[in-house]
Amino acid sequence: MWELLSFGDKGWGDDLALGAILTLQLAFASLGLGLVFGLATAGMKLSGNRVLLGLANGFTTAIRGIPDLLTLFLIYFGSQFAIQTLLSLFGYEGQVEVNGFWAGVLALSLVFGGYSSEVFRGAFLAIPKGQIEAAKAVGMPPALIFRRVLLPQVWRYALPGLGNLWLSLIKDTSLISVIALDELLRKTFIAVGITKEPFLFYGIACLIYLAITTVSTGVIMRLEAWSERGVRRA
Amino acid sequence: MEDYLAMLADLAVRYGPRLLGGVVVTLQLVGISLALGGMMSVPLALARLSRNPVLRLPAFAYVFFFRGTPLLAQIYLIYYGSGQFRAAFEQAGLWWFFRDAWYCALLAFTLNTGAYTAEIVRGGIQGVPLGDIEAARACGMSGFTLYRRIILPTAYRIALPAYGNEIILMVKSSSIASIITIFDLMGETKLAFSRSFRLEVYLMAAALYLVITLSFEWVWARLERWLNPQREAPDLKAPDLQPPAALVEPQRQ
Amino acid sequence: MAAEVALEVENIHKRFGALDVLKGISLTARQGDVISLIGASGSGKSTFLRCINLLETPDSGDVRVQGELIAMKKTRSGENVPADRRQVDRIRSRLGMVFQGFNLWSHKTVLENVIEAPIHVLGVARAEAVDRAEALLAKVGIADKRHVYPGHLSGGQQQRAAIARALAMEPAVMLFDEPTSALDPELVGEVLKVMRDLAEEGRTMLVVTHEMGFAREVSSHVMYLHQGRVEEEGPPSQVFGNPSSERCRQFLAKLL
Amino acid sequence: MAAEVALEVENIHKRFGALDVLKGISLTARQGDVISLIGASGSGKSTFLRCINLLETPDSGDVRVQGELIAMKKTRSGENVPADRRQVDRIRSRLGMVFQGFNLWSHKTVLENVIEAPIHVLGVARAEAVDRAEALLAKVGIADKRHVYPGHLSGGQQQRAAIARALAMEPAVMLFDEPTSALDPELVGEVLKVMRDLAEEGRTMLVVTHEMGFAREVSSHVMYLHQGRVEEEGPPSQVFGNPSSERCRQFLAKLL
Amino acid sequence: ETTIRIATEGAYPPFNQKNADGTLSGFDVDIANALCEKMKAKCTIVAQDWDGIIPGLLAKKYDAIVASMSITEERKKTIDFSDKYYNTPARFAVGKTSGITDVSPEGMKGKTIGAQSSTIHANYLEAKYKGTATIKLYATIDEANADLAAGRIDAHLADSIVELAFLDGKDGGCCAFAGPDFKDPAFFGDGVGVGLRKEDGKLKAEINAAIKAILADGTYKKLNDKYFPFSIY
Ligand SMILES: Nc1ncnc2c1ncn2[C@@H]1O[C@H](COP(=O)(O)OP(=O)(O)OP(=O)(O)O)[C@@H](O)[C@H]1O
Ligand SMILES: Nc1ncnc2c1ncn2[C@@H]1O[C@H](COP(=O)(O)OP(=O)(O)OP(=O)(O)O)[C@@H](O)[C@H]1O
Ligand SMILES: [Mg+2]
Ligand SMILES: [Mg+2]
Repeated sequence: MWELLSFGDKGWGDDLALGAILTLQLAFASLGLGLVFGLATAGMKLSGNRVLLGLANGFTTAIRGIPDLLTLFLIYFGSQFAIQTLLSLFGYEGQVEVNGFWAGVLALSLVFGGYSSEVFRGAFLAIPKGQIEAAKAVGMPPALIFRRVLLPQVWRYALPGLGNLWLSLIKDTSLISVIALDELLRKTFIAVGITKEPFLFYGIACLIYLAITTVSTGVIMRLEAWSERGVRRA
Repeated sequence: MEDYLAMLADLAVRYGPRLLGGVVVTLQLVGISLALGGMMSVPLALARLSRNPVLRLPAFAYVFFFRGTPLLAQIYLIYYGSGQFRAAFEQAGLWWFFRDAWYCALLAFTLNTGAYTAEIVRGGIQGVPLGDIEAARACGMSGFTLYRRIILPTAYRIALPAYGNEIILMVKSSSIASIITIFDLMGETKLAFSRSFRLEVYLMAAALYLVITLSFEWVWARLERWLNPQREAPDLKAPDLQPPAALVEPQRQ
Repeated sequence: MAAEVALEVENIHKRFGALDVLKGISLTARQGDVISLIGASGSGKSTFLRCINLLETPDSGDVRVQGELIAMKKTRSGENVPADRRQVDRIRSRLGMVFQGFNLWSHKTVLENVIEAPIHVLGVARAEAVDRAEALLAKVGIADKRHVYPGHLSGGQQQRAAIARALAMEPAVMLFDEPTSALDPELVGEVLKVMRDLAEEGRTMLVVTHEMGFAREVSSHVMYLHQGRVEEEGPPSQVFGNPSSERCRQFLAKLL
Repeated sequence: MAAEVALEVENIHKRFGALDVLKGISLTARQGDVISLIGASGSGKSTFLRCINLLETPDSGDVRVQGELIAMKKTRSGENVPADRRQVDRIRSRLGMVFQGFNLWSHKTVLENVIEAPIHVLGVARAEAVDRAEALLAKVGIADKRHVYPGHLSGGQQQRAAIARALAMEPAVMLFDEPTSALDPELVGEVLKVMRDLAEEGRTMLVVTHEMGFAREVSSHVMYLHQGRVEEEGPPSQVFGNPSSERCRQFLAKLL
Repeated sequence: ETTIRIATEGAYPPFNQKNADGTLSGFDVDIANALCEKMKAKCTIVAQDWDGIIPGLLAKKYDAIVASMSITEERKKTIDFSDKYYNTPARFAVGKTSGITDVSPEGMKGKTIGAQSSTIHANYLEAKYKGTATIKLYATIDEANADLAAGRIDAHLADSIVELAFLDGKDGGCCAFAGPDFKDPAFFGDGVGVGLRKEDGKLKAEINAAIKAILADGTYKKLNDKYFPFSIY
């Protein structure tokens, strides 16, 4: 058993580790981009502009309603198809590669953005109105209010929800395996196929996920404590 | 163009009935496991909040494990794991249960959604305003009556949006059952795709999922309004009443 | 002959961690007494009220409601806890409390708020509970609001609903925590009128208040708390007219 | 010779949907004036104050701060909106507002709350802003709390921090919305003392208040609002001593 | 020199597998390399999950699939295939305690039989055994074998070569082959070929020529014997 898990040509330890690293890379990249999508979509929902609101709601409904796997397929294969077709219209027949990693990141961050926009929307609405009025009353223009008053405070209300989404994002990265990226679950799957030791490897995969989640939960709790600086708890 | 339409019609005729069958499987699996998981969730949440470590720690470990690992791995370990230890299960007289993929799927889904729902209920219970509880205590309520009459009704109302999300996520994650031979909507879709290799099959499935999700959201909005008549005419100056933090719950694989 | 003793509190002590909030407070309320508790913010008024119905557990001291002592015991770790939870529930049902923030149950209408405890704690039949609740709501002047949710009531109306809820338990003693602090002067007038009516009916009341007007005119006894001790007490004429404590004199002087 | 006019409001109207809240209110405040606004709950006092710095947009009427008219225009749908957002921001920075709920920024310490706007709106250098802020905090008596978050302050301390924050902008006019309604009598005294000091310095102030004592003793002018109209106004001696409006007389009579 | 990008699955030993050291090996991989050598082309081989393998080809992520993909009518609607490069029969493996001797639809009445989903074996079961036996579909062969060993299914229809590896392995004692080889070309098609885009007729011709060449010069036999004790062509 130890040989199976060793690092090196015989063992799967290094493969699992690489898979876990890729999983984390996918998750972190998607987190960054997803936060941007989420904030932007929430901004559209709160803008008071009906067109933007409709677009943003449509986006959220689609993301929530459509299986994530399909989102991924559409982005990865669909986009390559679209780009290729577009280019051939201009007479270019060469190859374009949609990078698998970034296509995966784009798909995951759209999903993260769709869900987190609701978290952000709720969080912005939860910031007491008086905080904004106090800023207006000293003459702050909207952009300054957003930067100095809203953005630093929105995390307090959004972090619990974002924390949940982060945990799910980590597990969601396993979808990426269908586009030829060897993340943790696909590495596990391959190892099982070759070694015929499903329980060992699925068990290990579970433990790795648990380790990631445990660390994440710790960090999220720290962040929550930080975001609540100055707030007295009942 | 006409060719394409003919191809679509052909796809619909060939795979449509199977996809609809998948919808039925999805709804059954999700419906039953949500009902069972929902029943587990309240005692679990209470145990999780208990001051007694004998109750709290196992509940915590349970919730932590089932939220922290992919559902795919959980269902795999339950089904194929029990298969490996068939003799032991036969001796314990449990094999009839674990032999059946449907029961195993139900078990895994129930355990999983039970853990998620317990967290949602816990959030709801902790969200009940302290004043409401103190007012009840001051009237002489305690224990079971206090929970039944004041805490849980309020907690459910707080938890409702998050629980709505949980249900939608369960509908989407039921596809995982296909690795133990239970083909739900997504399973049937993948099967149809692996035969036809037409992305349109996925679009058909997406349409079905959207129908399910949208009709569910419609029902849910009505349920929320029915349960919260006091919100019917919202105060214009009041902030949005949706509990924001617990709004979106984790998905599972 | 003096009226029966409705509430007797003896030498209550309470600390939160390092903070010694109540340092031995005693009080005797006979039936029909209206006792006002005044004092600066943080002097322990709310804590004292909450110790009486055991929303906070006092570290030591006795509480007797209509002569019945609330039995306490020590845990192994030395904490003071009620010996019998059922007794506490029973006693609480004889102490009506009106919270500063009202604490109406927001998912129940006014009427449902009022009948909830009589039905589920006292076991009164529903029809009877409704009858009594409607009479009470009429008495506090919000009978027309009985099917409205608390969120749609004005502050003064919420306050009166909370009073009706407390009265529905026919409590021996009513505890009021700053019943008027968040109201505008006109609503303050309304609420004080209801309380004055209750006083005239002969209810025993303990009122934490910042309304010196009320303390002076309605109460039979005023207690001035300072840093967890009773610094001054007596009939209002004495406390307001001729306080013996220097500290109390200062406190009253600061009032405009 | 009369002092310069600091704030001039002419014939403000404001409705919320079907509800006509302000039905034409005018006011002139000269430098050093302290004007009290009194009236029942819902009479439109807060709305009036908020119309002055355009937290609510008035439907019609003019606001002039130190002679500068806030330019308004009509949208195509007939709404009244400010013509120039930048002008509004500039004017707001000359109107200090102290909210009823304080609205201190909870993620910033007291000092950070006070220096925020001078640095980011007026462009004052940080060191200078800090110096001035510390002087102000000392003046309102909470210099020792400068590195504390608002959540850890008592009500009176929060109130004073909010005043310091408004003063840091060196506003031409201070607007106070019920500065004492949630405080205990002693804290009320503290806050009123700070305001009285400000009055003595010659600040122009507009104060919505339920403290008749303050209105009577500190203000130079009292306005009694009733259902969106000025029902009675004049020097305190006249409004309190000999109100000409029957309604105002009733209102004052209800106060204990 | 042209570059040909080839995809394989990497989880189907002994035909293709991704090893612990990250390399790809197996019969498919060796064949692919041999073909490239004959075509004098430079080849890169990537591992690609089965679900995405045909979309990837269509999206031009790679140019050919050498992944033990059977040539079926259904797939031919979307992609093209070269000539077959091997053809192995399908066969039932049955549990020794299941008492199955007759593997015809009548003989399997009331039994539960499994196959890997989205394979020709699954299609065959659904066409012939639906109604008489209960059919269960698995994501991988291994899982179907695991359930066969656990007694959840009575029989498993799969590629005989792959199944042989299971029966000879450590968990294979439970079960044995039963019944004849299945070769019905209507279902099992024309064997396994290289998957190609429809418009790449030139590549198809080159590959067909290369297959002929390795069969002729003995390269194929050498590779065949490296993995299997009998000819699988
Ligand atoms: N649960 C608690 N934990 C720690 N300290 C507490 C707690 N409750 C109250 N205190 C502290 O005990 C002291 C007395 O509080 P209490 O609420 O009784 O004051 P009060 O007299 O009612 O004041 P106010 O007029 O402001 O309501 C305060 O210093 C308060 O900070
Ligand atoms: N944004 C709003 N939308 C609708 N109605 C409003 C809004 N703001 C205020 N009102 C209504 O306008 C009226 C005047 O409100 P305002 O807050 O000005 O009263 P006030 O005199 O300050 O009362 P209080 O003493 O209770 O603070 C009230 O009836 C209130 O319900
Ligand atoms: Mg108090
Ligand atoms: Mg107001």
